[in-house]
Amino acid sequence: YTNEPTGGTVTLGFNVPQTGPYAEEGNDELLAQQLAVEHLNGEGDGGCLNTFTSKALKGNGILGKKVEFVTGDTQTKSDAARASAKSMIEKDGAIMINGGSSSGVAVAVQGLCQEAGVIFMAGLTHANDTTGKDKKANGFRHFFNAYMSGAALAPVLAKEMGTDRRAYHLTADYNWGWTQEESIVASTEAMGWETVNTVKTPLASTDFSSYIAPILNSGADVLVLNHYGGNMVNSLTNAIQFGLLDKVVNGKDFKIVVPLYSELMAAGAGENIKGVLGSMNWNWQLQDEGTKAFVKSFGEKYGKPPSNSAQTCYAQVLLYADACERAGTFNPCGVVEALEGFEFDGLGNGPTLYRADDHQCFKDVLVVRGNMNPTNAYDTLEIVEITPRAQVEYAPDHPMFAGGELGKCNPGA
Amino acid sequence: MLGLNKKDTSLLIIVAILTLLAPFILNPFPTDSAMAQFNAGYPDLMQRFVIFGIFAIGFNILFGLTGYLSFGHAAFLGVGSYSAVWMFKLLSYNVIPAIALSVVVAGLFSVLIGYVSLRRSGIYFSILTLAFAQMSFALAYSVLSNPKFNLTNGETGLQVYADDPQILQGANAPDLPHLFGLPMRATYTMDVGAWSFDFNAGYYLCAVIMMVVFYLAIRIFRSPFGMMLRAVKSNQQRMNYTGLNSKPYTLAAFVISGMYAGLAGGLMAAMDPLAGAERMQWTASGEVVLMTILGGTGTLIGPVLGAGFIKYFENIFSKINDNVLHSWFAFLPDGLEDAVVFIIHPFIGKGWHLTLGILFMLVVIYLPGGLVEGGQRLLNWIRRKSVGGDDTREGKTEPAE
Amino acid sequence: MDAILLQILNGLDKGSAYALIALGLTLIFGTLGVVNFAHGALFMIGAFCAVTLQKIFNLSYEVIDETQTDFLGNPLKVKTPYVESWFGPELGATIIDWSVPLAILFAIPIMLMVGYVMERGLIKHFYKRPHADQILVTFGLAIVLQEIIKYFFGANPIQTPPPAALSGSVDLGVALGFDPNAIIYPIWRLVYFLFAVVIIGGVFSFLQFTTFGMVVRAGMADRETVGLLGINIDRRFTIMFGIAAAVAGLAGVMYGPLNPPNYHMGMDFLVLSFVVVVVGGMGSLPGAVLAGFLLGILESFASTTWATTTIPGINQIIIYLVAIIVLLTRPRGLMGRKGVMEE
Amino acid sequence: MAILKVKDVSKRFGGLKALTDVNLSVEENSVHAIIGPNGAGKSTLLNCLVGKLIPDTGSVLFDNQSVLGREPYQINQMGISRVFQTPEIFGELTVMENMLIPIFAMRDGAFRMHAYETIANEKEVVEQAEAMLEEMNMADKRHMHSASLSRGDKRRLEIGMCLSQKPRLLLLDEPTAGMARADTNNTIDLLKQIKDERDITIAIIEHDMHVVFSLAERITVLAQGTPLVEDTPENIRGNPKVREAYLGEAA
Amino acid sequence: MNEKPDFSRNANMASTAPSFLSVWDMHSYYGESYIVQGVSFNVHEGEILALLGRNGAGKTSTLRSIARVNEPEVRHGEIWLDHKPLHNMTSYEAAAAGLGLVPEDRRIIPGLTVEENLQLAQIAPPIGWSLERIYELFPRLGERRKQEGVTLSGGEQQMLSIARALARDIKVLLLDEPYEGLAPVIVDEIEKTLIHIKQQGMTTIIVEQNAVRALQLADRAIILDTGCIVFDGTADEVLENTQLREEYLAI
Ligand SMILES: Nc1ncnc2c1ncn2[C@@H]1O[C@H](COP(=O)(O)OP(=O)(O)OP(=O)(O)O)[C@@H](O)[C@H]1O
Ligand SMILES: Nc1ncnc2c1ncn2[C@@H]1O[C@H](COP(=O)(O)OP(=O)(O)OP(=O)(O)O)[C@@H](O)[C@H]1O
Ligand SMILES: [Mg+2]
Ligand SMILES: [Mg+2]
Repeated sequence: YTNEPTGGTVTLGFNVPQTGPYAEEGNDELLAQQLAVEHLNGEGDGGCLNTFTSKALKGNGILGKKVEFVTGDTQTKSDAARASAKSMIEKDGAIMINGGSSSGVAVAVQGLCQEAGVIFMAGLTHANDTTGKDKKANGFRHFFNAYMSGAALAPVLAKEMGTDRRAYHLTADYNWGWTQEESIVASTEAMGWETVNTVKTPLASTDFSSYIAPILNSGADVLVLNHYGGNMVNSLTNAIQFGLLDKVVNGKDFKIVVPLYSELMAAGAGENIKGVLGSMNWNWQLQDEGTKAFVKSFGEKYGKPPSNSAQTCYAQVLLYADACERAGTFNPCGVVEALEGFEFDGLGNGPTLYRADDHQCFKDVLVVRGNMNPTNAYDTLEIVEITPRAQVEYAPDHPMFAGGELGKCNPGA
Repeated sequence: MLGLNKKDTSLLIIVAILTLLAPFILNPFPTDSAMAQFNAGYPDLMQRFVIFGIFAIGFNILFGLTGYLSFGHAAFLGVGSYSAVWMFKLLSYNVIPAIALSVVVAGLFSVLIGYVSLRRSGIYFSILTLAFAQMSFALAYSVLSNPKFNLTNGETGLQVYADDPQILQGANAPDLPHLFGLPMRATYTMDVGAWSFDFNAGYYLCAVIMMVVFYLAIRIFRSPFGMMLRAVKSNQQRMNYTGLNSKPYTLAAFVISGMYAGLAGGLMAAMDPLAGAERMQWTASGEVVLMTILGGTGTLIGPVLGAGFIKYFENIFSKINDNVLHSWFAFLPDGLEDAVVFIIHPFIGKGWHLTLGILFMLVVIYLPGGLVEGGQRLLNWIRRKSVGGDDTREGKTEPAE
Repeated sequence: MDAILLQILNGLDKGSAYALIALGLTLIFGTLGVVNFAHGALFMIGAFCAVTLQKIFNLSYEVIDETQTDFLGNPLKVKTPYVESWFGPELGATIIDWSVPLAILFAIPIMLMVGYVMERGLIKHFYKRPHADQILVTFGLAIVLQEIIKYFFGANPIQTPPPAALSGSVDLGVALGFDPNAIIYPIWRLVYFLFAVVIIGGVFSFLQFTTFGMVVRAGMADRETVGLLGINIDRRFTIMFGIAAAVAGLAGVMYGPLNPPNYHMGMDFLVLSFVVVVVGGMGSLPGAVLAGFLLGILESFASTTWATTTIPGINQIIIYLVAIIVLLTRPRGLMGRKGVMEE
Repeated sequence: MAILKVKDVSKRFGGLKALTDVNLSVEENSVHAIIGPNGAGKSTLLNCLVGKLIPDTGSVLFDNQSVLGREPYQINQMGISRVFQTPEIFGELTVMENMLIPIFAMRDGAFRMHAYETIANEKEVVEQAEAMLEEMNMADKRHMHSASLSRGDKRRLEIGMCLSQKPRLLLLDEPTAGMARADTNNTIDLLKQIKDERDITIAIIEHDMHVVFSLAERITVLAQGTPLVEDTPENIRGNPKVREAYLGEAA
Repeated sequence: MNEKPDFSRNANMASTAPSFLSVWDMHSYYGESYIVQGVSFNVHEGEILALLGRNGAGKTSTLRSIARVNEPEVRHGEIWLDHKPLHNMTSYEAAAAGLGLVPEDRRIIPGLTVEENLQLAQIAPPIGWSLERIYELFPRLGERRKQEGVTLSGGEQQMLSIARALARDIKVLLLDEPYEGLAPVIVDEIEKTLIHIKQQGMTTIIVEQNAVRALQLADRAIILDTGCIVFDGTADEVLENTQLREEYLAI
C-alpha cells in the first residue's frame, strides 16, 4: 500500500491553513496535533491516552514506530490544499492526512486521499456533504455537521424563544452555507417556526449592512446567521450595530442565532456575541475526564485552552493511531475496517461512534451561548445544553445526505 | 534547427534537457538528509512547475509582446479545468479529449472576453479583464453551482463521481486520468544510493507538451506576427497609419494566450481531476502576472523561471516548520539553536508569504529585468572572470528575447 | 420608498469607505502614476493604529486574585489598565472608550511617516519603471506589511468598538415620518460618512485651491520638464504620497468600528478600490469619489431581495458588471483625463 | 487628373473653426505644397485625409473613392502614407524592424496571422528593407533601438518607412524640420527621384521655404482655416499678401 | 581626420573677459553609449552662442547635459554658471540658478491648458515675464489660453515652449531648434525678441539647423561633430569659411 512505513518511523501529514483568514484556527489545530504526536510517542503527560477507553496505544509510537509529522498550508483553497497534501504524500511519505478548516477543502482533500490511497481525517468541516454526497471510504469526520446543529439547536431555541417565531436567514452563498441553511430551516420549521426570508450573501462580502438593514422591516424576529469565520464576525458586528438585539418585534425580543460557533470567531466578535445562541462540536469547559485531560495537557503546554477544531484534530490523530494498533497494520483498508463502527469514550463528548455507513462520527453536540459576564479572555461562550447523541442521529440515507457512494477503501499502490 | 536560429535552438535544447532531467535536477539531496526538505522532485510539484510554466509562457505572449496587461487570465485556466473535468465526467478518463476541449473552450471564451476588453487599452483594459474574471469566479463559486444547475460544484470543486456517465470509459481503463491506459499517476521510483528519483507519467506528458508550446512560443516571438505584436506595444498610432489593423493582432495574441491558459488548466485537471473555483480568482490571475514579471517580461524563458520560483516557495517553504528547523540546527548548542530558530521562524512555514514578499521586492529592485537579467549578469560575470575582463563592451546588456 | 432610502443610506457608508480608499489610491495611482498594490495595506495599517492605541490604553498590571480561578484552575490574574490607575477609573475608562477617535491623532503622524519612508525608500525609484515592476514591488511590500501585522496581532479579527456614546443606532425613519424601525441607522456609520465628507472636502480644497495638485499632475506627465522649470518635484511627490497614506490610514482607523480589523482587510479592498478608481476615471479625484459612492449604492441595491430574486447572483457581480458597462460606454471612466495610463 | 479632391471640408474644435470650406485638388504625380501661418489648419487638414479626424462637413475623395468614415489603416491600404509632424516610429523596435513593418503591411494587408514564419526567411521583404535603409543613409544604424536615434534620424526613418510602402499619395507634415541641411538636401533629391521613378503624388506641409520652392509644383496657402491662394511657386513668392501674412523676410 | 584643418583654436578661452557660463571637459553617456566626448567652451554674459552640427552630432545632448537632466549622465567635467557649480546640481537646482531650456521636442505638458503650462513655470522663483507680456509677444497663445497645450498646432507649441522659458527670470537661455516648425514671419518675430532680451543681458545658446539664420544672430559659434568640438570661433568666421560650411553644415 501507499507509503508503507519501512523504517523505525511513521510520518503523519498535518494539513492546516497557515495563511489566510483561518490561519489562527489552523495554528491551533497544528498545536493540538503536535501534542498528540508527543503523547503517542510517550512524551508529556500522556493526555487523553489515559482516559481513552481503547487501551491499544502504549505511548511507544504506533505499532512500535516513532511518530513523525510533516506540515502543509492549505491556504483554505481546494487547489492549494490538494497540492500540499500531495506533496506530503508524494515527497514526505505521509501515510495519513489530518486537519483543515473548511468543508470545500475537506471534500477536495478527501477525494485526493481516496485516489492516492491514504487515510484522511477531516478536521473542521461542518457541511453535510463531507459525509453525504462526497463521502469517501478513506475519509473520516470527527466533527459534527449542519444537520446535527439544527437537530441540537431546535429544542433549545424552542425553549428559549418559543415556537412561534419568524426567522430571517443570512447565508453565505456557497455549499456549506446552503446545507446549513437547509438544515436549520428544516429543523426550526419542524418545531413551528416560520421562515420569512433566506438571503444569500457573497462570500467575499466584508460589510453586511445592506443585508441587515431590511431585516427589521421584514416582520422577522429572529436572525439566523449561516456564516462562518470573518463573515460571521462582521455580520454579527453589523447586526449589533444596527441595534437588532435592542428591538422588540411582534411583541417579542429580537434574537440572533449563529448555528456554528468557534472560539476564535467568538473572540473576534468580542462583546457582540453576548447572549447569542449557537452550537459547537466540543468545548473546553466540558467536565468529562477526556476533556479535562486534554485541556490540562494543552493548557499547560501552550498557556491557553484549546479550540474545538484543535480538539477534533487531536482526537483524530489518537483515533487513527489507535485504529492502526488495533488493526495491526498501517494498511488504509485495515485502518478503515478498524474505525468503521468503532465505539469509544474518553476523548471528550462522551460515548462516541464512528458510523460505518458514512464515516460520520456521532456524539453529543453542544448548544452554547455568548457569555454575558466573561471573567477571562477564554470563557466567551457558556454551555447551555449538551444535546444527547440520540437526538442528533439520522439515517444514513437521510435526504440531506443522499447521493454519493462511500466506495471501497483504497490502499493505493 | 526546426527553423530557429542558433541561439534559440540552444535555448530550446537546454530547456528540453532540463525538463527531461528534472527528476534528477530537482532532487539533489539524499532522501534522508536534513536538506531533503529542499528537494522539489516529486510528481505534483514538477507537474506544477511545467503547467504554470505553460500558463506563464502564454501570458507572456500577450503581456510581454503587446504590453496589454490582463488581470483576468486565471479565468481561462479555470474554464480549461472545468471543461477537462466535464470531459472526464461525460466521456472518459482519457486525457486527450479533455485537454483538447479545454484548449478549445478557453479559446472561445477568450475570443469573447478579448473582443470586448480590447476595445480599451492600458489600465482600462486591465480592469475590464479583471472584472470579467471576477465575474466568472463569482459565478463559478456560487451561482453556477446551485443544486438545480450545477456546472461547477462551487467551493468544493468539480469532480468525477461514480455515477457520472463516462460513456466512453472502457471497462478495464484505469479509474483515474490516463493516456490510453497509462495512468497519469503512474510513477516509477528509482533508488540510487541514498537518493531516490521519481519518474511520473503525468509529469512527462506535461513536460513534452510544455516543450512543444515553448517551441511554438519561440516561433511566435521570432515571427513577423511577433514583431507586429511588439509594434502594437510600441506605437499603435503608427501601426494604424502603416495600414495595419492592430485589433486583430491583439485579439489573436489574447486568444493564443487564453488557449495556453486553457491548456494549463486542462493539464491541471488531467493531473488531478478536480477543478476548483479559486483557480479563477484575481489572486490567481495576479500570480501569473507576478510570475512573468519576476522571471522577466518579454523574455522567452523568464516566465517559466518565475513560475518555478513562486511554486517552489509555495510548496517547499510553506512546509518547513519549527521541527524541521530544530533538526537542521541540532548541531548548535541549545541556546544558540533556539535563537537561530527564533530568528528564522517568521520566514518559514506559515511565514512563507513574508519571504516571498521580501524576495519579490529584492528581485524587482536589484534585477529590473527579472530573474533572466540576474542570470545574464551572472553569466557575464563568469565570462568576464574567465576571459580576463576586457570584453566589457560586449557585455553591454542587450534586450533579452 | 423607505426601502429605497434605506439602501441609499447603506450605500452611502459603503460608498464612503470606497471613496476614501479610492481617493487615497487616486492620489498615488491616478496622479503619481504608481500602481500601488500596497495601498490596501496602508488602509489596514491605519486600522491597526487604532488597534494598537487600544492595546496601549489597555496595557495593564496584573494582580493575583485568589478567589477566582483561570481555565486551568490556577488563581486568576486580574488586570487593571494603567490608564485607569493614572487617571482614575472613570476618566481612564472614558479614554479607553474613546480610543478609536483618539487614534486619529495617533494615526496621522504614523501614516505620514509610513508614507514618507515608503516613498523615499522604495517608490521613488519606481516612478520611471514600468507599471509591471511597480506592481511586483508594491505587491511584495503589501505582503510584507501584512505579514508583519499578522505576526504581532494574529490572523483573527480584533474588535475596535466605537465610543459608547456613538455606538448603537438611531431611528432615522421616525424623524422622516416613516414607521418606527423602517430606517434604522447605526450612529457610527453616520459618523463615518461625515468623516469621509470632511476628508474628501479637505483633500479637494488642498488640491483645488492650491497649485499643488497641478504641479504634481504635471510632474507625473513629464517629470523632466517640470524639473527644468525649477520645481523640486521629488519633494512634492513625497508630500503627495504622505497625504495619500494618511487618507488611507484615516479611512482605516475609522473603519474599525464598522467591521473589526484583520490583517488581510487591505487585500479585500484592494481590487475593489482599483476598480473604483478606474471606473471613476484615471487621474480624476471627483471621479474616484463619485464612483466610490455610486458603486457603494449600487452594491446596496443589488443586495436587496428584490434584486437577487430578479437576477440570481447579481449581488456577487454587480461591481464588476457596472465597471464593464461604464468602461465600455465611457472610454475613460466617468471623469477620466485623457492620456493618463492609457498606454 | 486629380488624385485627391477635397471638397468643402470644415472642421471645428469647440468654438474654434480650424477649417472652413476647404477645397483642394492634387494632381496625380505632382508635388503639392501647403503652406501657411502656424495654426492655419494644415495639420488638421492632413488629419482629415488620413482618418485621424472626421470633418464636420465636406468630402474627401482619393482616386474617386471617399476616404471618410474609413479607419486609418484602410486609408493607408488605399495607398495614402503619412509622415507626422512629430516623428511617430516604433521606439522600442530596432531601425530594421521599423522598416520591415510597413513592407509587411503592404504585402500582407491589414492583418495576417504569420505566426509560424521566421522573419529571416522572408527574403524579399528583408531585401527591400535593406535597400530602403541604404537609400535613407541609415544602414549603419539598423540594429539601434529607434528611440535612441537623434531627432533628425528619427524623421528620416519615418520618411523611409512611408516611402517603402510605395504609396500613391505621400503626405508629409514638415518632413525636414530638424533635419541637418545636408540631409534636407538629400531628402529633397530623394523625394524628387521617387516621385519620378515611382509615379507617386506628394502633398507636403513645410515651413522651410527652401524645401517648398525646390520641390513644389503647386502651392496652396492656407490661412485661418481657408485657402488664401493656390498657384505656382513663382507666383506665390511674388504674392504680396502671402509675403506679408506668412513669408516675411524669407521671401 | 588628419587632412582636416584644425579650427578649434578656442578663441574665448584665451579671452580675458570673465566667462559667465563655462563648460570644461564634459563627458556624457546614455547608459553605455558615450555621446559627449570632452566638450569645453565658455560663454560670456549677454552673448549669443550658436551650437551647430549634423544630426546626431551631440548638440541636444550637450544642452541637456548643461541643464542637468538625468539623461545623458555627465560622468566627467565641470559646468560653472556665474561662479556656481552646476555640475553638482540637479535639474531643478540648475533651473533655480538661472538656466532655462527650450527642449527640441517642446515638451508641452499634457493635461494642462496653455495658461497652466505657463503658470507652472512661475511656481518656483525667480519669476520672469508676466503672462500679459507673454501674450503680447505671442497673441496666438493668448487666444488659446484655455485650450489644452498639446492640442496646439506644432508652431503654437513651439511658441509656448519658448514662452515658458521666458516666464522664468533666467540668466541663460538654452534653445534647442527654436525655429523648427515656425512660419517664417514668426521666426522673424522671435529673432527680434532674442535680440531684444540679449540687449537686456540674457546669455543664449542656440542650436539650430538653419545655420545661416543662427549665425546671423549669434556672436560666436561652436561646431560639434560626433560629440567633439571641431570649431570654436566667431559667427562671421563660419560664414566666411566655405570649407567649414561644406564639411560640417552643408551650406
Ligand atoms: N484637438 C484640438 N482641440 C482644439 N483645438 C485644436 C485641436 N487640434 C488643433 N487645434 C487648433 O486648430 C488650429 C489648427 O491647427 P493645426 O495643427 O492644423 O495647424 P497647422 O496649420 O498645422 O500649424 P503649424 O504650422 O503650427 O503646425 C490651431 O489653432 C490649433 O490650436
Ligand atoms: N536616449 C538615448 N539613448 C542612447 N543614445 C542616444 C539617446 N539619445 C540620443 N542618442 C544618441 O546620441 C547621439 C547624439 O544625439 P543628439 O540628440 O545629441 O544629437 P543632435 O546633435 O541633437 O542631433 P539632431 O540634430 O538630430 O537633433 C546620437 O547618435 C543619438 O543616436
Ligand atoms: Mg502642423
Ligand atoms: Mg537635437
